[in-house]
Amino acid sequence: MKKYTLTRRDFLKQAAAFTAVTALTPPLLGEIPEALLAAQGEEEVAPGVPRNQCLILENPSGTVQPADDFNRWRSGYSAVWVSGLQQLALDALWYIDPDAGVDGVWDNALAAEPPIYNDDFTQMTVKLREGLYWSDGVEFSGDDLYYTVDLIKNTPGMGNQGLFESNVDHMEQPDRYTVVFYLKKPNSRFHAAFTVRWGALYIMPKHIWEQVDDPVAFTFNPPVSLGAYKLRDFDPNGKWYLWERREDWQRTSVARLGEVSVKYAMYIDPGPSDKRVLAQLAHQLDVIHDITPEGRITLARENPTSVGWFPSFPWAHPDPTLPAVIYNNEKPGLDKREVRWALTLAIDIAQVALASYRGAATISAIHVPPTGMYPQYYHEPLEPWLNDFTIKVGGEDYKPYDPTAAQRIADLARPSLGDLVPTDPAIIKQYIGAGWWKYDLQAAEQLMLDAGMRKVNGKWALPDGSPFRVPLMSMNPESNPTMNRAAAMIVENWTTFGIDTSLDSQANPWPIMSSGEYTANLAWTIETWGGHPDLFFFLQYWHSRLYVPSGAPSAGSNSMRWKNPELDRIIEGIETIAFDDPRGVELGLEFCKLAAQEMPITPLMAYNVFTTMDTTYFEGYPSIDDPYTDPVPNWGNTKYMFVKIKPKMA
Amino acid sequence: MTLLSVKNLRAYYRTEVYGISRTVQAVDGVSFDLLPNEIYGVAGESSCGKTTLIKVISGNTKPPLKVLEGSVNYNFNDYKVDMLHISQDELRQNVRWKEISYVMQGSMSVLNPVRKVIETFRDIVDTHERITDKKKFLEQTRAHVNRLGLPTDVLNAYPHQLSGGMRQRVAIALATVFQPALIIADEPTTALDVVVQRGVLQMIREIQTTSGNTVLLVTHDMAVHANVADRVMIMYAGRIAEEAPTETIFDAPLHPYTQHLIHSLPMIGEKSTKASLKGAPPNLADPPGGCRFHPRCPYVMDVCRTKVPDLISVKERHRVACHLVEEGAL
Amino acid sequence: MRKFILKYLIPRIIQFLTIIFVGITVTYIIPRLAPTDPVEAQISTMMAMGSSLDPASIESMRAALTDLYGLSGSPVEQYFTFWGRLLRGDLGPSLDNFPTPVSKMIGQALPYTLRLLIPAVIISFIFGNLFGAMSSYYPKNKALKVIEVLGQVVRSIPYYIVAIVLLVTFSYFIPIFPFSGAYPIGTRPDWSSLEFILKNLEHAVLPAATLILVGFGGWFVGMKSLTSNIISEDYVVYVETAGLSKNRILIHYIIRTAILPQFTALAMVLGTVFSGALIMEVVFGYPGIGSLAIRAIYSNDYSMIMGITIYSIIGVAVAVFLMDLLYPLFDPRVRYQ
Amino acid sequence: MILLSYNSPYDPGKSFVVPWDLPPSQEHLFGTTSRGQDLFWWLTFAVRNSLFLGVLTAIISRIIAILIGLTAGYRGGWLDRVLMSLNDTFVVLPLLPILILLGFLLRDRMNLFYLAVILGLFGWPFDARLIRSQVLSLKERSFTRTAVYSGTSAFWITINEHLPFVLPIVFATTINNILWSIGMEVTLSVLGLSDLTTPTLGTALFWANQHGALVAGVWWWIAAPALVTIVLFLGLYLLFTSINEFIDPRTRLRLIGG
Repeated sequence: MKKYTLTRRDFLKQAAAFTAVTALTPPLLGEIPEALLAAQGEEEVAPGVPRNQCLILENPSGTVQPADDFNRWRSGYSAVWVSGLQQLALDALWYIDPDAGVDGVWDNALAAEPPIYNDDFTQMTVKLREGLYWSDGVEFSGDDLYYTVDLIKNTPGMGNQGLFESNVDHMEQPDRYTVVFYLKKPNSRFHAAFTVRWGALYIMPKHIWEQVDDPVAFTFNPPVSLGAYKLRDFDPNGKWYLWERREDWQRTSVARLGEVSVKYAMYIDPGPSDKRVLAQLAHQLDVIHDITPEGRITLARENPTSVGWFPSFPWAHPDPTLPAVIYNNEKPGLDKREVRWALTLAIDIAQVALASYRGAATISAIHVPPTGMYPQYYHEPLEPWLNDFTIKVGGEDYKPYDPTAAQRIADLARPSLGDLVPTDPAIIKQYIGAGWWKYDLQAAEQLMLDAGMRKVNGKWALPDGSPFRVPLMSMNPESNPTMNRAAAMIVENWTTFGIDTSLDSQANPWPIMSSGEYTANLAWTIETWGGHPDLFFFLQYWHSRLYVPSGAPSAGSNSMRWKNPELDRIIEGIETIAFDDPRGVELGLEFCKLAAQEMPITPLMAYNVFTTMDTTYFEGYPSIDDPYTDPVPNWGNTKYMFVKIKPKMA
Repeated sequence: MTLLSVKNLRAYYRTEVYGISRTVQAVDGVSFDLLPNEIYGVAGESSCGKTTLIKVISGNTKPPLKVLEGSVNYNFNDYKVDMLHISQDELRQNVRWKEISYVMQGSMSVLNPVRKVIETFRDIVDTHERITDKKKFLEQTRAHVNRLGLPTDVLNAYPHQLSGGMRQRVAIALATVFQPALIIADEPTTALDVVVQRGVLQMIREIQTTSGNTVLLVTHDMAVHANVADRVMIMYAGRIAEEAPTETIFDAPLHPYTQHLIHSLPMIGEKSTKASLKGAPPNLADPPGGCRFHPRCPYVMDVCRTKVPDLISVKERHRVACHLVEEGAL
Repeated sequence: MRKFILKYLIPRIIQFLTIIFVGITVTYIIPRLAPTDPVEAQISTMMAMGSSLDPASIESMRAALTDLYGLSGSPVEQYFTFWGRLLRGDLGPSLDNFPTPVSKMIGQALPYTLRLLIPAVIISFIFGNLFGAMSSYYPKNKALKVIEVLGQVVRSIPYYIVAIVLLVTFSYFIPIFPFSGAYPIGTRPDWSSLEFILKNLEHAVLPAATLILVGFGGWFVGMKSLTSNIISEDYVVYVETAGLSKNRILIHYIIRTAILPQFTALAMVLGTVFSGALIMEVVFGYPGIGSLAIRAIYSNDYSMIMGITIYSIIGVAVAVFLMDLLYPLFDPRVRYQ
Repeated sequence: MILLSYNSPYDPGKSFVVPWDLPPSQEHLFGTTSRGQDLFWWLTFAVRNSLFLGVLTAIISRIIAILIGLTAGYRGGWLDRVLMSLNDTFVVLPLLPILILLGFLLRDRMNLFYLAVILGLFGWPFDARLIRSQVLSLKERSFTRTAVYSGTSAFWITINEHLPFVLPIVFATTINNILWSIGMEVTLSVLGLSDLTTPTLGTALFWANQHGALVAGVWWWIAAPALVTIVLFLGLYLLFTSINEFIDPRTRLRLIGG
């Protein structure tokens, strides 16, 4: 009898070899037998933690340094926030889901009900849930909320200190579970500070913090949880964080939505995109935050257990963020609407979609992201208007909208991706988006001439003949190359059109954007709630009273320095109505029409995040068919995944 | 009985650089014998082939140097060595330093600058007679050094701490650790000042007398030969011009070149200026035909330009290669 | 001895201080010429990360941050404050991980880099020099010629390409080494556990190999050219004639003298090797100074970049200085002059 | 390959001119990229640009090295000490963080030309040291002394008498310097800190990484530039050694036997 035995190490080596080979040689497809996988699941990822009970997620902020500092409230950003801290351990008053939500878009988490404003928006009353406990057994109450706001308001060096300092006059606590905020001036959106859409003000355990002398220096180690998990162990070098389900998870705010069945969760730094793909091929990484489109395609082809937001092309979860070509509206030339429109018509969106996302982009012609609930709120209602929309080109009406853009992208992607690309027009519309602006160099040329621009030696110049240089800055963080790839393609498009341009790739473009030290820039200034139609999330900064010229840091997201009286009117309208007022959507539609006419920035597409989940050990991830939340694992909102995800081998 | 017999030795440098081959006829048909218990001087201008000759007879023939023909045979008390065919191992084990040692040209710098003198002694002794008893080695070395009149301190010094003369003496001490049959001394006094030179030469002389071995003394300095050598060989352009006992060479030189060398020595009380030889030593890559000295010879004849003169014995122990001698003109 | 101090030590101390002074001043100036302002970087990053900020509140925050980051006052004042803090050993807080001190974070990452860098440099130094000397001593040896050409080629290839080739070859195609980190995910570093140390070694093989392969050629060629002079030195020819064994000559006579300038060169290349380690750590995800530096670069963490640059300037300057001080121990000629 | 770039049927600045992701074939020697470019033809431009950078850097750093090396070596004294202190400082400075910061500073103006200038400004110290030591040894030789006694000005001694001896060293290290600067460009480009729209060996790898070429199975996009780099470096290295052998009087001497 020939006995065939493998030691575990040998097996792992072979499995790794096997997966690596399959990754690199597409024709050699194969599957690892189920029996072997089961054996692999008994592996311990840490002492006492079996692999099949531990969900392994990517911490997209990478390695956490310093690793032992869990002070989420200090000013600044730390990679520790998204190492499970804000997803699993902390909790906030309200959550707005970027997608449909487990039980609706709005969730009252720590709060028992939505915020209660008085008529002139100078008072906000918060009623809290009862029966929630901190992980050390202390009960959660209004004292914690009161203490948190009070501490932050009065401690310089804490994040958002200015926000509370400038808004909150004083607070009252009529009973143990109620806190009333008295505001210094009317603010109909004050609750936004407490509402998680990615992150917000998380509540501190008063009984811990009140013993601390210096809250800015305090490291909150080990963190005391209000969420369903508590910290079990972490790497002093910040490569991994291991969280363990609380014994009393039923005394936390997510318990009413379902059973928390994942016993352990580990947030790790898996390295760059290619390494993440290999890790998932080896079933050692359950949730990838983001990878290159090519990596996603490889997973789609090689690893049948990998799933994404869309079941096939373009797979990615579209973040409620709108990458756009942002023009500095103060620069000579770009201060003219015709020029901005000409640059828009000189972009071939199909090529940009191919170069950036290999076609796996969700495009948007209007100035709100085509994600979450927004297509229903904005894109679909505006479709007829867009079809008839005209601008003046050479004195004549010109229809710039191209309703076939998404179809074109699908057709161009098909030769290389084949059946992965959907054919049903309805699905294409849902996945890739609807139309975009035409690629029409003739019209663009006419628009340039209309604006008085001249062509000197084959390059466009300002009316006085001086050079018109439009270097395109792009964001090129370590983790995701798609924006930079899009920008490179636009630089190519514009060069073809005769624009003097170059690619200015920046690892961190945000400060440069803010100070206006750029001409054109591929990044985003428009972000939304995703699930909720209120546009005040970004429009609050766009009013002309907050206008800051280039050279000084812009107020919030108005880095393109756009000001317009009509825009001011729309913003003022939104400010004075309540968050859920249906008139908000109408004002939002007006904003979209205005922005299309003025084209202060050219909207491109959703920020597609190739979050990829492996169903080898766990199932129940969110998707377009069950959009209960956003799977992108650094969002605070992903805490809802943990009531839906179930281990396959219990 | 001879210690060394060199017969018709031809040793050339052959190089090929970028396809151009070049041959330097450094030693061209040299024959001579060394006898036990004598100091044999080799004289000649620089690049006359002296150094090459030493290389070959001491078994240091390395490319591009190549021996084309001839033989080099030693007889150390019935231990016979064919230097051109001996294995490297045997040469290293049994011949080097035990039978033939070497006091090099520029002996000032033969000592490793970053090691103490004793280390070099240890390396050399250990190579030929594995040191098992360190104490004994130290004692013997000290005794050896003292015997040669050097203070024991030199052993613990670094070379740069010693004067040039002292270093040269140390080199001689190194060369004589094993009482070899033959000591080759290549320009042992060149870089030293006159006073120190004397001391060093005396030391060589003394060693030779006490141990009765043979010294092959190579130097261009005729005065040195006059002082210490028993016999002298004059080389010119890779060939022997003349060979004779020292007195004969200095009293009755036959070869015009030897005559020139002798006459150019300063004499006490002499007033006239020295006649210098016209021209430069020949380029051995392209030597003149016939007698290689003919372009510079004051007595040049037609035959000198075409025919190589044979080395003929004019008397016992006196050989010379010159057509003048052959034809009896001298 | 007094002469030694005056002629040898004092000039070297002056040189040491000059290197540090010039280096650190340059390091201070360059980041401040950059177009971005750390305070704005902070504010913008926070907004990009989704914190809702009331526009009016940004101002008060900006003032607080400027004060906290020590960026108030004229550049000259900042410069003196900077030196003052430096002399107290305080490199300021990391801007990206405020208020953790830069020195603490560097202190944590440094051992990983050193544990990799020092053995790698020593190995490449020893082998490069040994083979370099051998290749000039045995000019006919075919194997040495092949090693020389390979060493030279690899040496001139950028660290990044060497690293990626090794990674792809030995982690992807022939997966015998792990492709990331210094130890497996889920394992806590425990330097008292043999199992952990073995795991760490396994992870360190490829990163160290990168540094060794690239460094090797440099030592090789340096040693070869140094020894090519030495092999014709009198004292080498002399002991050859004296019949010493080749190995003994190679080690005690050739390498022993040629190694001296190599020690000085060793101190000189540390700056370059550091740059290489930076890239190598990025490719292999190794948690040292390089990874720290890259993260600081991506987040515009000036004080961190500056801290790392200062550390490496001081580190290299100290290394050079130490080498200079130790040099007389190896070279008796200097000792007695 | 440089010459071939002038015959390229494709404009390297254009994407999607050929079908993408094609493996190497007769039609596309090195295959095509995920951006629809023919890799072979694209790399002809890359080699051209990288060499341009290398040569320009070498020229600039050579000029500085000669000036500083000759001056320090000849003048000696305090000037020598100051220059060599500066020299050693430049040797010690960790270049990469500084280049990265300069990359931030120059942003899109960081084109090949500026990069060459910057690298040139940093690439001289090793050679300056070498030249200085050469001059120091030349100074001791008799012809310098003769020239000094005959009243020739220091400047002319330096130019007339020393430069001819120093030039061989300069040539010998040129290729090393070219290789060094091409290598630096690759490093910076891979980090995304150079002019990314200009084809170079570094940007080839950068865009390959940006398109996840490795996991996408488009291995030729990584392999071809890496291979071309290695071949280029090997070629330059062999050129370097043969030039060196030709120039170095010592080697020559040894070869012809002296």
